[in-house]
Amino acid sequence: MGLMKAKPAAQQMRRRSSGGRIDRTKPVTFTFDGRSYQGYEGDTLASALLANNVHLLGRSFKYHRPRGIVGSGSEEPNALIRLGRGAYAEPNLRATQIELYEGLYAESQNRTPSLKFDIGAVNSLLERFFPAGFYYKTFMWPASMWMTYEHVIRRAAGLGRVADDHNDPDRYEKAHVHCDVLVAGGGAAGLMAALHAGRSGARVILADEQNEFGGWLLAENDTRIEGVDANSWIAGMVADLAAMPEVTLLPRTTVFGYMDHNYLTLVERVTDHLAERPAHLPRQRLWKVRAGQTVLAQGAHERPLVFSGNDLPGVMLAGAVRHFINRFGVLPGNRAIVVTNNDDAYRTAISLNEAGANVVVADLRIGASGPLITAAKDAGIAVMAGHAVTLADGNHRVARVEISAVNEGATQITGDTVHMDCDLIAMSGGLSPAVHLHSQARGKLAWDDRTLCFKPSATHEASFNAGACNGSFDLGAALREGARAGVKAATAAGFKAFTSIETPALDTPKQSWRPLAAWKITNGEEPGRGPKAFVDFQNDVTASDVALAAREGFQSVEHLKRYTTMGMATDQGKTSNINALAILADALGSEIPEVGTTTFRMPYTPANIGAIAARDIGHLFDPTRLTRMDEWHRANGATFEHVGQWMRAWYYPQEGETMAEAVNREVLAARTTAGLLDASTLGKIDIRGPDAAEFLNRIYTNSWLRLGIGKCRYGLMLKDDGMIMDDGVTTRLAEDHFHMTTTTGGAAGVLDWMEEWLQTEWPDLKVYLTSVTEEWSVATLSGPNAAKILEAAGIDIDLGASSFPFMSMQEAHLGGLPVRIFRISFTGELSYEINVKARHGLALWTLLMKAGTDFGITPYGTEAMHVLRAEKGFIIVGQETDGSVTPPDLNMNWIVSDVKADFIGKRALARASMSYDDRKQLVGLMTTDSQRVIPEGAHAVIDPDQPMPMEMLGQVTSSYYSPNVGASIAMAMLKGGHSMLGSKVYFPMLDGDVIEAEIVEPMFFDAKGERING
Amino acid sequence: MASHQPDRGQRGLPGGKPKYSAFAIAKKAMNYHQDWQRAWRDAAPKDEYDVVIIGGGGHGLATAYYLAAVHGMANIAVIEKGWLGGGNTGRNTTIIRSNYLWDESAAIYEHALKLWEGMTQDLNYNVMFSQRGVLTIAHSEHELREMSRRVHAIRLNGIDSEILGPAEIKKFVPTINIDQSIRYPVMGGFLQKRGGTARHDAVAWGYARAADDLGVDIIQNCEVTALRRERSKITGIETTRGFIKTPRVGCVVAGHSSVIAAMADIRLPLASRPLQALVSEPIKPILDTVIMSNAVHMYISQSDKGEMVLGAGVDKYNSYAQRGSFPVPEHMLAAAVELFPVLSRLRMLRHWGGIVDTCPDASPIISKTDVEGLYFNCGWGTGGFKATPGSGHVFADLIANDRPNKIAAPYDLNRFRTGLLIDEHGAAGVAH
Amino acid sequence: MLIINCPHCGPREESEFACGGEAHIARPLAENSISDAEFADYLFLRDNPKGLFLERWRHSAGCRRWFNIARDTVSHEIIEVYPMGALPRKKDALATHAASWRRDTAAEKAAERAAQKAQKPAQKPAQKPARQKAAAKKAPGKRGGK
Amino acid sequence: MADIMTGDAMLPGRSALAGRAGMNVAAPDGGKTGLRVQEVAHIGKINIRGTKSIAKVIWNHTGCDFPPANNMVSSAGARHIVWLGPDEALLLCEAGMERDLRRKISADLAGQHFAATNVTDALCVLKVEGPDVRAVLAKGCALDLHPGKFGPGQCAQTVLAHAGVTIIATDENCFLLICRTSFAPYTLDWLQDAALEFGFVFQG
Repeated sequence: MGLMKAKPAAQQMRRRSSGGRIDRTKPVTFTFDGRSYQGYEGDTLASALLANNVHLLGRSFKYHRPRGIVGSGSEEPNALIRLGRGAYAEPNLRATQIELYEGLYAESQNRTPSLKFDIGAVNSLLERFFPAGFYYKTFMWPASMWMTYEHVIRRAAGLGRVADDHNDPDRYEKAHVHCDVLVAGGGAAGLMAALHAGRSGARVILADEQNEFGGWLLAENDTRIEGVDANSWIAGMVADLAAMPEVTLLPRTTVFGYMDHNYLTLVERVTDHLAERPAHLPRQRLWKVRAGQTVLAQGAHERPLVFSGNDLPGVMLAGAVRHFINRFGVLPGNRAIVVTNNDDAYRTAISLNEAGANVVVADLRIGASGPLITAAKDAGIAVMAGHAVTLADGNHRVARVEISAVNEGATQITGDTVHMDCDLIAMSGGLSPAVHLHSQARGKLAWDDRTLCFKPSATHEASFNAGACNGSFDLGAALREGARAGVKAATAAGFKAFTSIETPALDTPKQSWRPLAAWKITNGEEPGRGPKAFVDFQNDVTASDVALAAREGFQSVEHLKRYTTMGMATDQGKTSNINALAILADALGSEIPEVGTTTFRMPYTPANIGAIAARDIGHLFDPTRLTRMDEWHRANGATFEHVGQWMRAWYYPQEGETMAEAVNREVLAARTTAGLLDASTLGKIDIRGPDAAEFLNRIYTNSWLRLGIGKCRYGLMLKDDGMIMDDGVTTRLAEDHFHMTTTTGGAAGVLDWMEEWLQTEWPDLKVYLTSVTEEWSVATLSGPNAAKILEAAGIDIDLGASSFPFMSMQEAHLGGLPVRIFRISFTGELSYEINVKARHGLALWTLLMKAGTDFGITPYGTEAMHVLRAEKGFIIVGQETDGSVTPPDLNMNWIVSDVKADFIGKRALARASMSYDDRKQLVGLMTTDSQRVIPEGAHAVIDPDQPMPMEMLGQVTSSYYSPNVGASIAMAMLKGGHSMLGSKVYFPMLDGDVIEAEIVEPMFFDAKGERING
Repeated sequence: MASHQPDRGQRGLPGGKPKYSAFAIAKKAMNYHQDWQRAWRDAAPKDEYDVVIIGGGGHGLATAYYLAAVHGMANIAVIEKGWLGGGNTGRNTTIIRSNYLWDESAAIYEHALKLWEGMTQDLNYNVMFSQRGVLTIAHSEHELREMSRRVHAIRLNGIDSEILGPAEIKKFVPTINIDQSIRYPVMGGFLQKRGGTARHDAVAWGYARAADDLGVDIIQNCEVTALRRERSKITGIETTRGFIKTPRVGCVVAGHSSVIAAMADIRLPLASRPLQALVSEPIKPILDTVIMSNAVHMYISQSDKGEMVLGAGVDKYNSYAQRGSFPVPEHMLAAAVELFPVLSRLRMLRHWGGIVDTCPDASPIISKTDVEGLYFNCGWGTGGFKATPGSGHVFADLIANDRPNKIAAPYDLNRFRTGLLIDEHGAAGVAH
Repeated sequence: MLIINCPHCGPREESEFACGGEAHIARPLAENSISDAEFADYLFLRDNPKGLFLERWRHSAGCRRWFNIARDTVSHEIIEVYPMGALPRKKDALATHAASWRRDTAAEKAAERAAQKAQKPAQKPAQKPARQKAAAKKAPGKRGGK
Repeated sequence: MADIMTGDAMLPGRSALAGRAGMNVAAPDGGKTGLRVQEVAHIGKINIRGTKSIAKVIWNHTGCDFPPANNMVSSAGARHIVWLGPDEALLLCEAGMERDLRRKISADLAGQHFAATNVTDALCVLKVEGPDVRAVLAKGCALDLHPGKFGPGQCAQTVLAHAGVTIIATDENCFLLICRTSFAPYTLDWLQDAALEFGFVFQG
């Protein structure tokens, strides 16, 4: 449609000559289904379309029946359209909530090829064969066909189409906000609540989903408050509130979630209503509110009446009709039928009449009387008491009705039936309080027999209900309740609020709020026959579907919802829930409160996912942590590897090198000349206190009491279940002072773990822990030339093995930089881990690279590091281990003290099952084809020809080509591996191939460890 | 497993209940659907049963069904405190797969998958089991290594699984973002084509209708208040609808297992945690498979109705409130937008929480207890729905024979005493 | 979305805290002779009550201190926050503690004996934080047990 | 607390955000820049663990209370002690003074149980100020930042978006953010993005 040439703007033939809150001086041009129309600023898309006499807006979900506008706000079930184009397109928006702006582009949905002619509508001819839940009963044979059936079903289902370009060009914001009182809903009650709470000095937020405050009052031209018309009174209230510094007014903001401890979520539509959208502003803003107290004042939703043909375009809610007439200056129809079970619809009848429509009222109540009814009659409106619309008919728009005399409850036609032509039906089935937030907050509900609705009873959170959403539909009561709730909330939040509550003088029609219980209006036929009467418009759930569900035993409300999909549409049953409940109760011969209501859950109205994600996407999704040497790695073409949040240099490919070539070169260099590794990400923890050694003794499996000052020791940390958790080298800096290193991934966890034991289990130990991971940058220099390079860089200590032995630490100056050098080795080569204050990290790295040029220094990354340690059979926690591995499994009993009374994991290791010999144990592997590298993760079997499922011994944990060995080497965790040295195992590949390998000791290079001193 | 085929017992409503079919619908339509029967009887509790199953969710109903269909028992009751399928059965994201790492897990989930295949015909109820594939994404070198380990093990267990590279993934899932510059890029993934989704409510209803057909009494709105024992032997249960005599009680009450266990002074190594999920508004199809990502705790599929179904990881503290904390879905949705930018302009329609009971080793408990005649099936954590038929099948076997079969044996409570865990957790097991 | 009142930093968002699970679990020392089964109970069994629950939390994004709270797992109401090593004061919370099966476990008994031994030399005057005073009364339970 | 901003640029070594530039965003419709961020490079930082028993020695060397009142900063001239927990605080001092100061404190506390650890290079201090500073921080921080609830002299360890930070209010519209250096680039990027609607300036 987007390409179709726009036709010239049509007349606004349904626009009244005057009245309404639209700006007639500001015409706005917009496009709907390729046709250009005109509306005014202040319109919604719905009011503007109605002004142009467009009622047909969409097709229904299941039967593709023509549908139009039913409501005037967020309760709208039918008028869903696709707004915008290209990357800006968005499906399923309610025309009643879209503010009109110049150039607005909208399309109808769920129809092919066009709205007027939709082939999907064939479903409605067959609708008799699609009762509720029909798909559970069919599409079963042949079984193989289901995927095909489903493919068709899926394409038929769904509502709108997503944007053609998937990358959302808009920005979204979110923020935390705190307030003393949050008022949800800015109608009569909400305004009063905000004003009275605000006067106490409390921090107040007033949020309303509409573009302006006032709610229903905006449409009540028959009401004067404090001597002025409703709209002026609203303006005055808003001005007073705006003047209060601690009050925040949030129009266009929906409170959609109410969670524990008064945590509420709001979405503010910041620029959706603008033709020109300032680049610096977000499209929408998510407010995450922590409120001291809340006042819930979201008003009520009018219920449709359930009669045959009630889903035709032109059949609208009476309150909505009044809204369009008085607030938007639009007359939705000239020949209107008002059908009601209560007084309120008479105000619509009067408005229609004043607007020049020809009006007939069908009142289901037989003896209804009262000022409004009298007023209507005085105005010359024909009132048919004890009558109901028993059938609405028409093609794409209601054209005629059948009105019949009915019994109380409208279950039978009791007398005459008349036919009338009409172009509008305004129906009213009474009001349902919007108890959604109250219910989300685990508040209880109670059925009220008088007003026929569920009202809030007990609240769970610090919250007050006021006005229509509390079941107080009378304006005077709503104003009083609002004021009282504002005072109560402010007081509860700790403020001194005016206790004298002013309730404004009121001049508004007196009316009864007692509707007649008439839930399903007969069409004169047997149950289930005749044209359908809809309960849930959007999901096409009819009264007979509800009855059918009950008949089949789906008698819990939840079953009804799930079986018929009633209330599961995008309006979440705002208009349909109560009617469905009542019809279900009727079918079960029980009462509504017994059938119960469903608990409402977040969100109140659908909330944009983009707004919830907001800026937590792209590079801000999660921090990327870089070392202080990172600049050099990037400048020198390193590739990087994610290690937790860190980015570590993986390898440094030179011109034209493959990864394998680069890694081999780095691995060879570290054993022939020298290699340099950025090891800054290793965790480092400063441990101080008289009990530091004793503490390490309990944390590690080996003993630490006698470690000499300046000496280093490798340690293994277990969880209390005996499984390996982390490892690293710890150095004694002084009698009461240690420097611990952990794995990169384990750093934070180990610190928390040790703090936990100190604080909770051993509070008597005098030990303080401080993370110094990022205080130091670390460069590991490894290889035969390591010492020479340090000399060349200018070192002020003697590097001789005697004065600086393996597993010791010395402080020194290197090229003038103060450093701590640890003589430890993860490669088996002569190796120095040089720690320098992080600010000098880059300087240290460049210094060593420069000093090492003549000695063949080669930077190596994490991949080469893995190969080098594997050649020596050193494990990596998290690669060889997986949370189910003990030290004995790794043949590391040597590091487990048997003299210590206790250490974390000791008792667990003593469990019988820990010494079963079928545990997975660490072994080395040499492939028969020495050049063939086994993929990591491959599983070993003894007989590769056995049938599935195969008996597996375990998996390869590390596997590389070792240029130093000149062969493929691997480590694996195999069941009973320690007793299988020398035997052959097989690794079936995913492609069916099989690799043969021999089990060996996990030590592939310099078994005697002669190279450690260079 | 590949060779093994589960014993499905009597299939397709042998009890004589009228069958569902397109023809049946057409026939009933003639009478405006006025004479459809109840899907299952609204049974009143009898004085005595041979077996009582506590819990009318998918697992409990499946257990009752297989007790009748496979083990020929008839005098069985299913006791449900609320409405059928009102617990996790109706609150999950309906993902079905069997590509687990450990042999024990692979065995039971594959057993379940085989029963899923053909369940619609077994029950004469369309559970809409849709084998659209489950694709698990890897975002780092470490995850690629884990993935390789997993896929090799799965394949040698005779279960289908294949590794896909970013380009293949893009081909299979056109809406996914494989831009390698994003924070957690799609570096690869493994796909189980036989995996997919099913209509969760239909599973409970289908089992209920078929079990009812075989004479099982399904009793809703009936809460268990106590377990009556003589010495260490079950003799019956006290309920809000009176005492029911029975020698055997099977408890399948995910979330509330600890509460029932306490009635028999039994302690289970369980923690009940909230598990949150949500759906978007329905849209025309954009995703025809299931995507899971553990690094960012997000999984997503699109229902036949058109809603995008998204789930997150479990919340961090114990709760029986069926509600979690906002940061969990908040983070999950950010992750979802990273992988599927199209979601940004969609809207969250419904959000809910279930209560899952999780074991220290992230594997279930299917076990006898110290009380004779009292059996527990719990601790499924986030893996419950996919296991439904397999869980019911082996649990029925355990109750019928009073000893676990080969598949159930590893899930005995004793593993926590011996320390022989099935550590899906420890091995960074894929959740959900 | 809980608000938790950190004993040191005051009320903060739940998201700043880490939950450490059931509180007041005595850790058996390796030298204590308890069976594998009893040890397994210590390792894996955690209370999972529907209602009041005594649990350990850590203000991980704040002061990093551990403390205990008494929280209802249904209403999510937090009725008391109290220090590691101490017992709750609120009647209901105290009753919950006393009612726990752990009070009679071999692990707890052994830990108490061990602690009494440990306390003897550790008779230092004054300057003891509350949690240690409490610990002096009873054994230091696992994770600041009691 | 103005003087603690004077990181001595003459000091050798590179600060955490050295080299970051070209991030500025003009304020909408030419208004006042909403957020200005500056790295307070090399300011001395010493993490102190201990009980009240070390208060006197700390006071001798800093003129500040140890520990300060919960969630408060104790200041004396160029030196400030930031409360981190019941037995933990962060001492801020003149750039370059940290080694000497730490040595002196340690000497005077010899024999006592305490820990004074130099973390100058481990942490990055950002000065964030401007008319919209509280609005920007509220986008990622769940604390109640209303001037009446979080005023000058108050501090808190908390989370800003996905980074752990210590926030110090130094003035109505001025804060110090302290984070680990490896989180500094993320934090800076986040601040820039969060300030787009107000305007942003970064001085390295």
